[in-house]
Amino acid sequence: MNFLQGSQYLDTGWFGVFSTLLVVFFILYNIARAKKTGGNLFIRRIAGLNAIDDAIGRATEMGRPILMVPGIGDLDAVSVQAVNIFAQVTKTAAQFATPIKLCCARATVYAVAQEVIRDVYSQQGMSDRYSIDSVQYISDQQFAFAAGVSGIILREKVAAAFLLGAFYAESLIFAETCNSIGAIQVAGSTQSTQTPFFIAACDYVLIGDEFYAASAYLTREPVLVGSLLGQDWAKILMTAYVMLGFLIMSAERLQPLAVQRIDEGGVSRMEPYEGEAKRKTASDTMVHRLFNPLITEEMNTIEREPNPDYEGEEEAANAGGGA
Amino acid sequence: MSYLAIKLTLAVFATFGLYSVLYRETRFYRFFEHIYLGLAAGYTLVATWKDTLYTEWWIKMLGKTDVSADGVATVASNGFWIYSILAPIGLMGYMVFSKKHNWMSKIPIGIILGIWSGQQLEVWWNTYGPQIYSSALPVIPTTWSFVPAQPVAGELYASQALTNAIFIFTLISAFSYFLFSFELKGKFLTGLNTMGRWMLMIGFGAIFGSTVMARFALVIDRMSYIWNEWLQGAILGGS
Amino acid sequence: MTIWEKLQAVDRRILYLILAVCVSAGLFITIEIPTDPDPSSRDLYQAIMDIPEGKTVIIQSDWTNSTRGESMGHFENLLRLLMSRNLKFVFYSAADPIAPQVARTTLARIIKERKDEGLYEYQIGEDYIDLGYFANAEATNLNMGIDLRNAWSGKRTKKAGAGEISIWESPVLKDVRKIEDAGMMIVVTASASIDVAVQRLNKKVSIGAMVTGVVGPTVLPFYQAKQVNGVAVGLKGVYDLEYCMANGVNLKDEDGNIKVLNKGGKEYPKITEGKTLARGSKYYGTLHIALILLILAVVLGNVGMAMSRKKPGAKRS
Amino acid sequence: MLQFLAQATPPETNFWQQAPGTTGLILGVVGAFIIGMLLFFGLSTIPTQFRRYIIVGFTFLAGLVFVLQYLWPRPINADFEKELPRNAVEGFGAWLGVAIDPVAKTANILAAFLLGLGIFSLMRVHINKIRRRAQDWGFSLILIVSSVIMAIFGFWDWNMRQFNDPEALLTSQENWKFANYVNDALFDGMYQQMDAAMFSMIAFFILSAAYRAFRIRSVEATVMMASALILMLNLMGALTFMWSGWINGLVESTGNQFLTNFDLTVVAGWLRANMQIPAIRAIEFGVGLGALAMGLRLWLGLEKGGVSS
Repeated sequence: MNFLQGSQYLDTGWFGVFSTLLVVFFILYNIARAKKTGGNLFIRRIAGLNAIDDAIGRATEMGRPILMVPGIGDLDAVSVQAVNIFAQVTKTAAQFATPIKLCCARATVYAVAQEVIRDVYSQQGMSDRYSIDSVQYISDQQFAFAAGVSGIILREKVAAAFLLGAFYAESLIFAETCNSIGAIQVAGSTQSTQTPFFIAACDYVLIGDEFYAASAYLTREPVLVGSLLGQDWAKILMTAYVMLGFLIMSAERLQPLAVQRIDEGGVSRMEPYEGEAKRKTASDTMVHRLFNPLITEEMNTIEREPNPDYEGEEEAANAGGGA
Repeated sequence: MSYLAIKLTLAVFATFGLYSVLYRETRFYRFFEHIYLGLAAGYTLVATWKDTLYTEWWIKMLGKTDVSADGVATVASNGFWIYSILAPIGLMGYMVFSKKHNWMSKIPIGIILGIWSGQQLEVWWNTYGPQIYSSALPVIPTTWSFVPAQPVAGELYASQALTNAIFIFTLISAFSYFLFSFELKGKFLTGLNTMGRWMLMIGFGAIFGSTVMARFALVIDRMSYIWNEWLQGAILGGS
Repeated sequence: MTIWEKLQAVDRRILYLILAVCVSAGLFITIEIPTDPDPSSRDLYQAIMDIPEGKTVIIQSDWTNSTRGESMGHFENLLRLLMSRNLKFVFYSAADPIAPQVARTTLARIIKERKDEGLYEYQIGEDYIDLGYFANAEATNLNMGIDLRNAWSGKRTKKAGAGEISIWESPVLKDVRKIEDAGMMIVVTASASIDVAVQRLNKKVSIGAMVTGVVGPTVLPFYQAKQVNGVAVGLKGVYDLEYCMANGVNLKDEDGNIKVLNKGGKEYPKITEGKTLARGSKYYGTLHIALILLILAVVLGNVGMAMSRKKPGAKRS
Repeated sequence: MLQFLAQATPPETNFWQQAPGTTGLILGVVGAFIIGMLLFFGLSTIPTQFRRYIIVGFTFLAGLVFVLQYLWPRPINADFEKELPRNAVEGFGAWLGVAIDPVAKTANILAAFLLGLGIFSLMRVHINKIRRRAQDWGFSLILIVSSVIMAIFGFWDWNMRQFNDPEALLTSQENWKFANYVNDALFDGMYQQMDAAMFSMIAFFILSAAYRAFRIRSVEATVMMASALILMLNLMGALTFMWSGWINGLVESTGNQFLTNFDLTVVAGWLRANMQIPAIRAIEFGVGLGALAMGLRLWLGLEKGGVSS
């Protein structure tokens, strides 16, 4: 393929692109497979999710509202996932006519949530129980949002709180405020740095990607279950990478150094080593080359016609043209 | 009283107002909470216009002409007129309140999510590729001694090898906790899973411990603001 | 209720009051505290000291007043360090529109502080450039990596005696064509914006990070994977850097003691002009008091639990 | 085609990039707006069964640019501002390189347009409270009044600085006018300080949470507490310093170099490097895959619930 000559997958080398595409394949393939079989697959128990019904039940008994907060992240997979979980919570709450409060920190997330929650009520045939004010936008600003939601928690005396999404520092404000009025909490943040605070202050915590597994767990929809299986395959792939990596690395590091890797000025080369006998360092290994591809001198210098439209400093252009 | 003293006094009152919720939710807190939410809403409006819509949209759409001190106008950037189509697309978001056409609000939402999703392919390997590589640590020592004061490049000392092995074990056992669709059977696998949870807890404890500093730093700074800047500087300092 | 049971269930408001009183009291006691700087902070000091003369430093300043307690100390240290080395710098924010203003105020204060000490006064356009705010960190950092001139196209700066000029004509950026030409990029942040910078730029420029204690744990994997060349984490990082500035690394003081030791590493000088021990030193002592209080609370709670369990028939909570 | 979304450095222009103030630009802006409005009304007549495809189509196209940008072969170290691409493949790669920025910014601009939706919701809730004279309606009034005042003075201040202050006199306080003072008092004096106050409140909560949670009840709670305590002790510089002095003394008297590993900083550093980092990494590996999978499902319109139902 002559026209591709000198063209490279820039930063990553082939290995990165290959791995990414492999993971994409795992996910899509399993989704397709699950669609055929109906998604009847095993998913391990996730304690935090089993607690959802208890929490709703408690709120119903006490006649107090349920609070849901999808974090303060922009509209992305995390917020959408949080809203998806809240749709499941709302489904149950709607049946018991338990009031809900969904507080958003982003107008975009608010739009999605409003749409989804209204759908839930109308699908359940309970549009009369839906109030447009169940979903509220509080504030775009992190701590104004925290102050506003704390106020709602304390004034409305919520009985159950679902704090699921991208939470940052405000996580503990919500969690401790809920705790101070004895609300039952199910929490989970995709920010691993906030998980310990939820563990310290909340009743049930979803750790890491239990959050992403939640909607598959709750709905058993083939697409989600298939995707979850695909993710598990990808996890096994990553584990295999780590295992093979450390095994090969261990073996390679025992070998004497014969060819050395030299990185200089943005280009690298492999050069025979003829000094005093010593072992390979990490950067001389094959594993290293796989993850940090060699960008050689010739890849880096390709002659092209100068751009006639370029109007930068003339010296630079001349120097480039003359080289 | 100088302007600075007035400003600092306002700030200190606001701080006490919010702090009062630590005692109980009172009307005093409610008063400051609602001021706070109001200011935040007003500020968000201003900031969204001046930092996003004006600079990223309005100026890009209409171009910019700089006028120098002696009155010579030069074009700093051209107008990118196609951006004006974004206004009607943004407007579609407002259809969320319409009973009939609420589906249209999903178009701008879909575009935002599409842009986010498209970036994930690149982000994934760029983030995790190097982390996988740096987890591929050697575990077979080349010499059976502890790390000396002057380590030799290329040698792997026994203690370092052991540490590496612990690192990999922690990673893999904790990662095994996140396998959802496989039933872990047998002593080894369930044991690995339990260990994984413990390792996670140790990690969480460490995060908690290191975060404590950040939180205390903030309260220390706030107290310094009240006592040093307001009381000592503005009130007693007599400025 | 026995005393042990009471110890297990102290009203939270009493704890809050004790904390407020202790922290306030701590601020009025100033003592210099000896310490062992974290290797990651020490590496950051070394990386900054290793920037070649005449290179320009890119500062991404992504903090606001809400994390003043840590980030302001970081930013002040960074400015003092760069100014003492006479390095030129540009700063901007990619995380928060308010951030440039906070950075500007702090910078003005440090410039004035140096002026009062009779040191060289940094000039806008000549020694530093203020690029303001860029919306969308993701796109900004991506573009900076692909084409710096395009990413910062159209930006202008004031310069004494020359009015407004293009940033590329100023001495600060005239030798910088692409990001690889910068001496270092330092991200002072209170958010995950460091992740984006690392993902997009770590292969192109040496990155240093000055982060809050919360963000710290997420940056350490990058540090360990050598994607980041040094990290100062939280208040300890502020003090660590001040300590390195005051004592150098592997540098013997008058008594022949090495205060900051880096086994097998080079010797780095200390900073001789301007302030070295500043905000970090003042807050660090108070932190000790707060931490002791926290540990005490945990210990008392556990003692209470253990003692009330010993009593036969005691209720468990 | 390749000029689309690309930059034309002034004074140069092209079809997509017109000089400011020219008829061409104004025609373009108005034309694009009209096309947008036509699209708006056109879409509102679309029958139900096609709606899903339209949403999925928009989502897919928006993401496609980034996927191509990643997968398209791009030459290393090419500077297409100064050099011409050698062939169509390079040309397209070069175009992707410049097109990515305007597309990425679209997300911000659209999100900014949608902000009004949130403000509308907030105002609706509080205006209703005032109208119904609901309990605490006075506070709702306070909220609305303070937001309006903040917005007015915020815009006023911005307007003065942006358009009526060519020499940037307003950067120093001596030249401030009434509006600048009010804006500063509200924003810097109140809003920012309330931000900091709210944030710092977490320190109090951390104390009560640690007091309650860190009890020796189970293995999990105990290991979590132990590692937290070690890290907290390590934050105390005075303690680590004394500890390492003691350890160094021991090393000298016994001659056992291994003891240096029990230095508090070393232990805490080891715990972080070999427990905290891999534990976080394991979580992040999972979360990253979750995000990638969710991204794929959203991009390809496979998510049943939520956005593309």
